[in-house]
Amino acid sequence: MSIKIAVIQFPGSNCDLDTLHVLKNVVDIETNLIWHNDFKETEYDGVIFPGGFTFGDYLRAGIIAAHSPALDEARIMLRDGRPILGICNGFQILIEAEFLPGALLKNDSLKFICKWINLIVENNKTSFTNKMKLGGVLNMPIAHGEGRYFTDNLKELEENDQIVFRYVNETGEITREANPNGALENIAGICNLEQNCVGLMPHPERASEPILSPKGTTHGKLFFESMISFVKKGVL
Amino acid sequence: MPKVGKDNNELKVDLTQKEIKEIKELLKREPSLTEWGMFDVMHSEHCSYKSSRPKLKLFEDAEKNYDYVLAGPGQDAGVIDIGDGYCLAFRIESHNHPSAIEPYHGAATGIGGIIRDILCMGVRPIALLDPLRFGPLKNNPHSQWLFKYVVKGIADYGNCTGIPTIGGEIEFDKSFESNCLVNVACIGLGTIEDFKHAPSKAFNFGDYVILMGGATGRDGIHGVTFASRTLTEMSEADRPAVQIGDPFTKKMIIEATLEAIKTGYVRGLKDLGGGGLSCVLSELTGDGGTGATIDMEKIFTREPDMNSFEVMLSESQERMAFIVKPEGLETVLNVFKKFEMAHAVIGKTDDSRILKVNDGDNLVVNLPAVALSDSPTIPRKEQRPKILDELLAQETPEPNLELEKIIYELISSVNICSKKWVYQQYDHEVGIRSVVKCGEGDSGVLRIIGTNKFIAASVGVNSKHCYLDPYEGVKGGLVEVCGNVIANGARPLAMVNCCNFGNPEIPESFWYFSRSVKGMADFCKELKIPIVGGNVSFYNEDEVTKTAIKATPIVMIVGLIEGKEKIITLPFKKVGNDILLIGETKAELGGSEYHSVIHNLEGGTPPKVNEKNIKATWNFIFELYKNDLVKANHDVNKGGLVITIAEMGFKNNIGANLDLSDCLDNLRDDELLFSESVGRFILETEPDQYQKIMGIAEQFNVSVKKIGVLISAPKITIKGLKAMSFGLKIAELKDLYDSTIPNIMET
Amino acid sequence: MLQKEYIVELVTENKIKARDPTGEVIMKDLLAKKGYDMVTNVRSGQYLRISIKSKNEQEAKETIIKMCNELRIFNPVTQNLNVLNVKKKN
Amino acid sequence: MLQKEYIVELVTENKIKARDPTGEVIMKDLLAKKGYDMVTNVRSGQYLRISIKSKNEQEAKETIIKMCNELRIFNPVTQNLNVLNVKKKN
Ligand SMILES: Nc1ncnc2c1ncn2[C@@H]1O[C@H](COP(=O)(O)OP(=O)(O)O)[C@@H](O)[C@H]1O
Ligand SMILES: [Mg+2]
Repeated sequence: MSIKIAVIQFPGSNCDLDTLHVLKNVVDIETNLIWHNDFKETEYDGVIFPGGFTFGDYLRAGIIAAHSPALDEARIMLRDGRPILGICNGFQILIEAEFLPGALLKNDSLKFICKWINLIVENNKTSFTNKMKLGGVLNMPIAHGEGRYFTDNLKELEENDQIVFRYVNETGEITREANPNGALENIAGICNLEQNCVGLMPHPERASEPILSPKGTTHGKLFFESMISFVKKGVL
Repeated sequence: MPKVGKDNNELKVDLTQKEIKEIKELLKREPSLTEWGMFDVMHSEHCSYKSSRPKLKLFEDAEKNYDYVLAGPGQDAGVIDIGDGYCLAFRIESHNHPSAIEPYHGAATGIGGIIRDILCMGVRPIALLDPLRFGPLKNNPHSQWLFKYVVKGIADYGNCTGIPTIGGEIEFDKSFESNCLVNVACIGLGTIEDFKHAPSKAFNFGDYVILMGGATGRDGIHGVTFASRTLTEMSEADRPAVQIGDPFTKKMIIEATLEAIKTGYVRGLKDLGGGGLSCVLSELTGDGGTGATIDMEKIFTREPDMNSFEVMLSESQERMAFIVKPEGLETVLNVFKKFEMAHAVIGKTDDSRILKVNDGDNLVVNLPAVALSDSPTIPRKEQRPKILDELLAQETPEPNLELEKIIYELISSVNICSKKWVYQQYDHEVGIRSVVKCGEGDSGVLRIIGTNKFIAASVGVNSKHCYLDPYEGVKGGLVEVCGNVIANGARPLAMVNCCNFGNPEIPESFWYFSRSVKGMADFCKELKIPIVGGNVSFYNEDEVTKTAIKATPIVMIVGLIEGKEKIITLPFKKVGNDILLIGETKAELGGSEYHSVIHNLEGGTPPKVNEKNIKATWNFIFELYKNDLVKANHDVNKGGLVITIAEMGFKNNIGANLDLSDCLDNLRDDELLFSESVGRFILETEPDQYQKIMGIAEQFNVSVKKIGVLISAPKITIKGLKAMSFGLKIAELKDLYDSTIPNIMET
Repeated sequence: MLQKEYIVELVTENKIKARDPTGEVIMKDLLAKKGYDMVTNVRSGQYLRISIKSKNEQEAKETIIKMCNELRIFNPVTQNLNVLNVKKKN
Repeated sequence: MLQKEYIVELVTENKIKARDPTGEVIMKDLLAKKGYDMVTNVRSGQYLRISIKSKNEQEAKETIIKMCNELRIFNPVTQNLNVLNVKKKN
């Protein structure tokens, strides 16, 4: 079965080529880079919204891109259960387009932060985490200025198993020091109720090749391998 | 300032009476006001290099002397061939004056400008670097304000455009109190084909001239004249509104430009920077041997009723000019439409060699294309400052503190401590090329995807050394910056520089410039490093106190690593391995951090460079690399050798037992420990290779001393000095190293 | 019917529960600086001044509010919208 | 003397002659594309609402302006400071 994935390119996307590189050359799946106005969902088994500063992040990160026709196409995929991933700015777009609940606010420090952090996997059943170990710790970089996750419905998220990742220290403990941006309950990534749509602030595409990782890990690759297996099985 | 024009239509210009006379003679008429304005900017120091050009002639013709140099000085950026069909473009530029009054937008638009310089070589910008200078940071709200917002300006602009900032360097010194320095460098990567498709000239007749990007506004008129004077010479009211950076539009310009070049229909392109349309149109046609007729009404403006003077001189950001083949007009315009970038066909090239601008029925500009770019030079006097004799004669007092306390003091110096507070605000990984990231090595190392090649880049100079001896100081800067890329396993390939000095009309300031240029030229010739570009920023001088900044001829080196296994990193790796000191330590404490932090001294004997020894050291290191004998490498500079060793131990928490008795010769303890003699490295090597390494050292005639071994205890012990032996805790050193800047900036 | 031009000023700001780091930092800087202990609170927001063609003030305001809701100019989970002022452009 | 509490609202924004990329993009890439073509201009700014104890309105306003200058809440080279409103807290 051949799989075809779309990476959406908005004005101001800047991790689009990086994501394309990893999909094509590292995990070896057919992937098209598509200008947001030209995206048609029918051809694709999954879609990825890459990082960047769409429309300069003016007004609020992700808000202007959330109004692009590409999101209308993706909404069809959301409903019929195809995998959708939002990385960093892509996550912000999915939040603003209401694919995912909550808000992503300015970092506590009011500063952009670029560094490697650790994540704990809290849900390994989603379309992008099914190859991960529950409670496993992933080493990945973040690079954002507006990544402080906030929601009114924490309880609901917890009950529905929608919290996918939290920031932790090296030994896997959820601590205040491990929280880089002030996110509520250290939340780094979430999914929708149906678990086919995942958004997170860290960058899996930057953590998929040993040469780029301080510890030589390739935890980012697991996201894309999970997606492949999800598409192949066709069900969660 | 002389006035030109007549009646009520007068203009104050920076031109000299001689220039005014020559311009009238050349044209055989009175120029229009717009034309006067164009001559004024094009003859400004910033555009014309009128003071510096005679000296810059010392730089050899890199394109002629090095077969891998594709573009040398004089172009928007230097370009080198790195094999496999790829080329690199790189350049460095200053944005000092705007940043001193508006640090955020000043720094941001500096990044914007340097990105355009790289883009117009036809390649994708893939990395930024940012050497900075500020006044002392502690208890200094003004310096903290500048520092905070310069860093934020660079971060917001670089991050948004998706270009990683992979390195930089910072010094704090009181001479930069009222004139901070914000230099920014950019590296671009593309195929040689891409580069060939994008010459910065209009050499064909009948091509379209297209303006793309931001609208032309009244902002920035006379920005270059601003950069060509001292800050205090201009009153508040004179100061042009510093431009607002718009990184989003810049990102779209990058993508639209690269896609337009890929169509094959672009025949030339150039970015609009200082001097705006005047500069671009005259250079495109002047350099191409063509002429052009421009229709001013086609130029889209931000405000209504802009006159031709304003339109031709506006320095509005985020604009590019394209020369497009007639048959490809529609294809190129479609690219701009896809990216929703404003654009207009504003004219056509012809064979007249004359630049004409029509404003409706009025011919407002009618000038020989080369008239503007052929500006005169001004010979400047140079004079060695008298105070230097006194400074150089300063002696080092006996240390008033225990050696271990001094080391803790030094590692907490803002000039030595970690710059993580800075680079953590920069997205230094976007583009997934960053293999050795900020803070992990002496240089930034990027992979070139699709090849097994890596490039390393580093930037800087030691301003305190240059203050005492600009000739040796800039050579020392080159040794250090080359040393940084060598430490990561790269061979230096080419250099660009950014000369930051005081007022060139003052002979002492001009002397510093002149000696620095000579130092660069001599060193690069001897070490066979082509100089492929540069930039000069004068007038960094405080008019009130009559003090210039410390001479700061920043140099940047790009080097190449041929293979992943050839990358060397800084951290110590394995307990039990040897620590070797390469190169000689001399009593060279002049301009050192030790002098400044512990003795509050600026003078003394600064380091000198012996090119022969440097060459031997480098060849020795390359030979060790070839034989895979080096496990870690870090060059020795600010603070001296213990600081270097401490930095190498931080990551893996590895300590060292040092015995320095072999190095002492007739040096004092403080001289041995804190000298900043250039061209030294600390290597980690395996004990069973020691004999082999010493054999190679002998062959290359290089000083190599085993000064210690790596230990698992997290401490550094030092014996073999005249003083009693002592120990330092790695954890304490690291804590001081990491917390100094956050403590100042966050509380 | 003849349309006039109006200027609508509006502010979006974080709800209390979503915190306001910008305001907090200014407050902290103030406390560190002596002589400003009369300041008791600082809140920040995003200000927009929108010029709009409309029949009358009322319509201008309503259009803007509708637009802000429809286009999520503010995020209802974390932000409030406040129209400060509507006036005729001169 | 008895002090009262005042609320001062202010906005800092880019000078009118300078560009405002945020406003431009909101207008061009959001409002115009979504059919709000009756909007003719958008300018953005940073809004602050500050509570301050003071003798009177005038003093409250002056203190705040001084504070904004001293803390460099805005840079007069590129920005304007506009006090929108001073009122007594109730
Ligand atoms: N202004 C800056 N921007 C980005 N990175 C910086 C800056 N200043 C320093 N760094 C990074 O911090 C690290 C240490 O810098 P520095 O102390 O100047 O190096 P060295 O040890 O060669 O003297 C390097 O990775 C450097 O690139
Ligand atoms: Mg170094």
